[in-house]
Amino acid sequence: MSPLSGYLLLSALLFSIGLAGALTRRNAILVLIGIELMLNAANLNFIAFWRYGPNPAALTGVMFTIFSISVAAAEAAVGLSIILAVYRHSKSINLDAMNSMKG
Amino acid sequence: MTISFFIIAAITIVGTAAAMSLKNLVHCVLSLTLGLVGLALLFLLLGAQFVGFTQILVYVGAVAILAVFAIMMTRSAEPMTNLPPASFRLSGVLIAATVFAVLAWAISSATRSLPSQSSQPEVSVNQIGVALMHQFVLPLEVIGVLLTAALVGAAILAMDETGASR
Amino acid sequence: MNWIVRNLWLVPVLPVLAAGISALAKRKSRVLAASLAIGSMSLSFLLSVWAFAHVLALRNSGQPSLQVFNFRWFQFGNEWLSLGWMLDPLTAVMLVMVTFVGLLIFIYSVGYMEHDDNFMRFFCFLALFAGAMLGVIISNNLLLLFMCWEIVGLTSYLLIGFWFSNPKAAAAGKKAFIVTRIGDVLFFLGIVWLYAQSGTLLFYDNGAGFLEHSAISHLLTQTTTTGICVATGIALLIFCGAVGKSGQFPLHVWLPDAMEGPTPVSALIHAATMVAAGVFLVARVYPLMSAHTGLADVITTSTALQAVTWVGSFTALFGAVIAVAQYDIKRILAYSTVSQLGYMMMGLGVGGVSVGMFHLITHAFFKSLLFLGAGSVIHGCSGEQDIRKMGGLGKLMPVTFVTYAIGMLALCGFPLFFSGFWSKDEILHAAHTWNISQAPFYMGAFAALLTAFYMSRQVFYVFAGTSRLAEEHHDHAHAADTSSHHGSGSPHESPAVMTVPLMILSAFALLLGFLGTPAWPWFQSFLEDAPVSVNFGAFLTGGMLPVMLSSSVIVLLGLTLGWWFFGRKPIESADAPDNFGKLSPSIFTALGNALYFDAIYGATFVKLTTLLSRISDWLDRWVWNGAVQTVTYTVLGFAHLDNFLDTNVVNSGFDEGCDTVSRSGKLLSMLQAGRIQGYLKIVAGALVVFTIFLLWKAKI
Amino acid sequence: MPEIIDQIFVLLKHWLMGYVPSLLKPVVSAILSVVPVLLAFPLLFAITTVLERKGLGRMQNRYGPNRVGPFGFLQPMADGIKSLTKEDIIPRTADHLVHLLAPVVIVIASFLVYAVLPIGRNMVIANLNAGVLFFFAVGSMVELSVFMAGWSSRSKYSLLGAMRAIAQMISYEIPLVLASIVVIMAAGSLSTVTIVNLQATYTGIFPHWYVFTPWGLTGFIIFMIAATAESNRCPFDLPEGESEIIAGYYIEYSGFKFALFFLGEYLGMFATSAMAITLFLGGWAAPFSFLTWIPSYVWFFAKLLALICAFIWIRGTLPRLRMDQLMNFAWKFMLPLSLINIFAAGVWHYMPAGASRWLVVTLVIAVACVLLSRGLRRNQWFHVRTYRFAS
Repeated sequence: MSPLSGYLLLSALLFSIGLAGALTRRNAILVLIGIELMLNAANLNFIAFWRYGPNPAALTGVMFTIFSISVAAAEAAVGLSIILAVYRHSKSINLDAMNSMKG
Repeated sequence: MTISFFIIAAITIVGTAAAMSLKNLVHCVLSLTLGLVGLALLFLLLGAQFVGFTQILVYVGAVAILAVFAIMMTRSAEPMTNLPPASFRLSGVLIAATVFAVLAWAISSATRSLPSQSSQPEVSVNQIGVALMHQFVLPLEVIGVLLTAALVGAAILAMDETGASR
Repeated sequence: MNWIVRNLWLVPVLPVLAAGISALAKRKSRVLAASLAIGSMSLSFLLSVWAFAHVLALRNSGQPSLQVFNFRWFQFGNEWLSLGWMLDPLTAVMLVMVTFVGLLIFIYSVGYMEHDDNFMRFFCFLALFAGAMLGVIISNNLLLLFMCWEIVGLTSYLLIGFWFSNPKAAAAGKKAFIVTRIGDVLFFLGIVWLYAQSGTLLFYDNGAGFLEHSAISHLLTQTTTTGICVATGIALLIFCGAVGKSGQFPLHVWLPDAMEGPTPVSALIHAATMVAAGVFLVARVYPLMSAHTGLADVITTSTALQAVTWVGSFTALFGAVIAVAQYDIKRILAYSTVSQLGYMMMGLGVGGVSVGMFHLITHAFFKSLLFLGAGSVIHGCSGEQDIRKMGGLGKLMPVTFVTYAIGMLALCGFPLFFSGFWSKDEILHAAHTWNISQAPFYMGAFAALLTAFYMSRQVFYVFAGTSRLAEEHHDHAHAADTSSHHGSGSPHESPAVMTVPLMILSAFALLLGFLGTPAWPWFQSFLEDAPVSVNFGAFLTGGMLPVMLSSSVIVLLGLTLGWWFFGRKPIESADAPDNFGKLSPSIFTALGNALYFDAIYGATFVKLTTLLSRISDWLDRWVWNGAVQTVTYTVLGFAHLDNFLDTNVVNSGFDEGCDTVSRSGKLLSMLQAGRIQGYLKIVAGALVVFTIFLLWKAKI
Repeated sequence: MPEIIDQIFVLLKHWLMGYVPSLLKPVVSAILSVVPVLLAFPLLFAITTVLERKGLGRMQNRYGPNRVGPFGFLQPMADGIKSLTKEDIIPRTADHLVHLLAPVVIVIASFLVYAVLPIGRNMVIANLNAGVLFFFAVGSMVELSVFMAGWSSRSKYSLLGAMRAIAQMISYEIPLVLASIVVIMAAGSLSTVTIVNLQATYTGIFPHWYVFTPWGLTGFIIFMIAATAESNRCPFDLPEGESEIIAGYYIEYSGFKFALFFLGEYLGMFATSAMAITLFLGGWAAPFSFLTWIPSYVWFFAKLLALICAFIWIRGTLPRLRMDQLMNFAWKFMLPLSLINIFAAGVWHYMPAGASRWLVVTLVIAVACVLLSRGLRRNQWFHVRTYRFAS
């Protein structure tokens, strides 16, 4: 097993853990955290491919990760403030309670 | 495939798995922090020093604190009593497991075509800065705009409505 | 490279800095705002004079007077975008003109805006405007020019709508912004096209700029699908920007309305500098404008320049005709500005850069003089702007009267001693020798006659006879241009801070013409980098003297006509019909309403837009919504049918079937349960399916 | 000879490493680098506590500790023994694991930070490429431990204190980082070693410390104010304000855990001071070229002690701020000023050397300072206190 596939497997595992969390938990904050985890798994992929890729001098993977981290930070900020707004509205952040858009 | 990789990977997996499965939300966030620190260590191991430290700074210093604040403000620090039904949880775990299985299959079947081990690339912060300011300056600006918009948007969203109308 | 060339950016940056600081500072410090704006403007003026002297020195030592400073600004992937600034005679002249006129108007504004509550905001905007305008002048890149151009447009909007509590002013600001935007969109299209074609937006870059030979000849070889040469197409698009900003027909409608702004703004922006930016733009890209494919001896004027000439000459005539029938002192000047800008465009078209620019410079001085004089009159009359209600001010405001008369004579082009004469005469002469058509010459000449006529009409209305102000003064206490607390005393002379700039400007209005007489065409040769000598013989060559004589006659005729109608016997009352208007009241009313252009636009373009939005609304309401409704009703119909069958035909037998239907409906509704996690599960499932599909495909 | 004294610790380590089998070399090398730091700074902590108590005592017109040992200098020993032998009280409702981990995390984070601080010439544990970033990244972990302490105690006071502390630390971390960016711009590197080496050169007898430039001075002042707030010290000590929330987030801690918190806080203060020295005050470099014969680590600790004394002095002098004042000051004064300072530093780099850039940059910063402080005053930042019911 090459080192790259080890990192890829780890990243796939992290992704699945994040996905499992996002699918099974009812608390909106935890779902958001699960999504963050999936994003981070993707970051690990970028870095691993940059490290073992054919042209590490191009820095593309590193750049992608830096931008992805900033986007994730923005996402976390906006997501958590949406959760706060929802909580103020319905006094709960249980995802089951957020079904007023249900058809 | 060094011993340090396995240790750090174990830390990461334990941290993230705990973050997704513990009952108490604060514990979840704390173990998430552990997992993300492990991820940052993996970045260091891969030679991406700048990204690793940025990861710690952003996730431990900002996102985790933000999540903790959100937990405190939504009063969800106490363990939840009304857990979703077991079938719901089981289906989610099953789907996640399937995803992992498929991805692992994909990775293992692609192992032959993956590039073999190369030497550790030397990347200094200076190079990253130069690349950010020249080659990637447009994405940088866009990220700046995005962060500003997110900042303003988050502030407006989180603003108390009664306070805002003052 | 010389210090001044390297640091030319200071000229626009200083006023912008002043604007920024006064925007940050506390609200009440008037002294700070005024001294910052005036101080930065004086520094810019000194630097401009230095730059001018540098260009002069270069010229005298025989070196090329064009100097550029470029730097890399931005990288897109692997492409660089360069910006830069340049110093050439055109830039130097414009710099000195803008900073000098701007400085005088800043000083004047201290007096004019003394009682306004938003004094600081005013100076902040003014300084920002000055910085942006200077940026337009020095930039060596069409994109940088466009950015400054847009800031100029923004400040123009802000300043026209300065008294935004007055709905007319707010509407005028909006109108100016939107109308100029029409031109600017086309201008921007031109920029994009140019970048796509030539790969650079620099004017001059040691042979690589798009105004230099290689790029232009490349542009000339390309043709579009419609058969127009690319160079011409781009030039026409850029000219559209100039049309919008310089108030050329058909986008002139905003300029008269812009007079709702404070008078110093009208003088600085809507007479001297900003509207001249369009003319300057055409002059700047003149190599592109004048590029043509034909052989030199067959066609000597490019299509783009012909368009410039025709638009310009028509605007010149058009503005002058409308100005005849206006009653608002500033509106007359506004239409006069439209007309004179048309003149400049015509000069550029028929005679080249130096001809148009000479009129731009002289016009900047005498038109700002006229506006400031009008401002002084308005200030003296407590905000009254209707010339019918003035009269007799010559005795009450002697300094204003004398300076105003000088400005008026300069605008009319009174022979020999006034700057307007020389610059206008040059344009007429160039038009006379134009080889395409003689029509622009006759249009210009007729416009000159009208100019003399309407200016004398205005002067006789305002300054001659006896004051008609008192009769209706109280009804007009809240006219637009008032700041409401000059007291309601009789008309009075303005303070020195306002009259001194008037005097300085009138000196320039008198003397500036002598820099560009045919006998000693220093200005023209300065712009064209040619040697200059005193040669009185120039009057005799090329039909110069007949043109001069005929234009003198035209001016005198115009003035006499004005005297005949308005000066012969004084106007008695404010309500009396116009002496000239009595000849044909209907046409006069039409002219007074600016030939109903606003109404026409309102009836066509605005209506069209409204109609389009109505159509979209209708489509949305009836077609799309109708389709949805149809589907809904179809489904409902089926449901009713089902209901009917169920209840009436086989009530009990179908219970099982109904249960099946309802169960499947529940099953389906689980897909749309409003639960994010349900959706997420589907996404994950899709991921699995796609990965398997891709792998399967890769295996095969 | 001075060189040998200067490098004596480095040489000592090399000499010792010669006796180590090659297999163990990385481990032993790390231990030999880390252990002295682990010993030196807690010792400094012990000295500082005495110094602080005695100094504050002098300022408040009383004696400090003077019973244990000569002049009371063995007081920290007594304190340490006392806290070790005290009963470790854990509230019954507390979250035991988190309650235990919080002081551990703060001490670990505080010690980790020392990895990138150059204590002397060639004396740094890890010369990281992104050293400054490492410092701030690890420093941000302190916030987490503060939260852990405050939340796990299940006490309103400690939770309130923790929230206050986190809000304050996050607010002041931004000016802290922005103030150090000017140095990074000037040095073109994030490596602390490079930054110090660049400052350790001399023009005539004067060194090239960044504090001797207008933007450097501004940055240094902003950095020190923000560092005071980061380490929760007076006048920014309202997270642990004794009179309001009776010691804030570590109210429920006792015995050795409390001592660990205390240690962590002081280590954090030393670390930020050391960072300020590294970034602005030339690190281990001597202030004059003729003083370079004094060993570099002596200079480093001399500067560090001077800054600690300044901290003590400030603590003895200034009253505590109110929460809104604290936040206003961070977001409306420090943040814009540090941004303008970055701009000024950029102007400095693009202008030719000479008096003109001094003038321009000083002017920019001064104008910004004046305008921003006027803005603060307009919002009645300091005002005469009125008592609604008393008057």
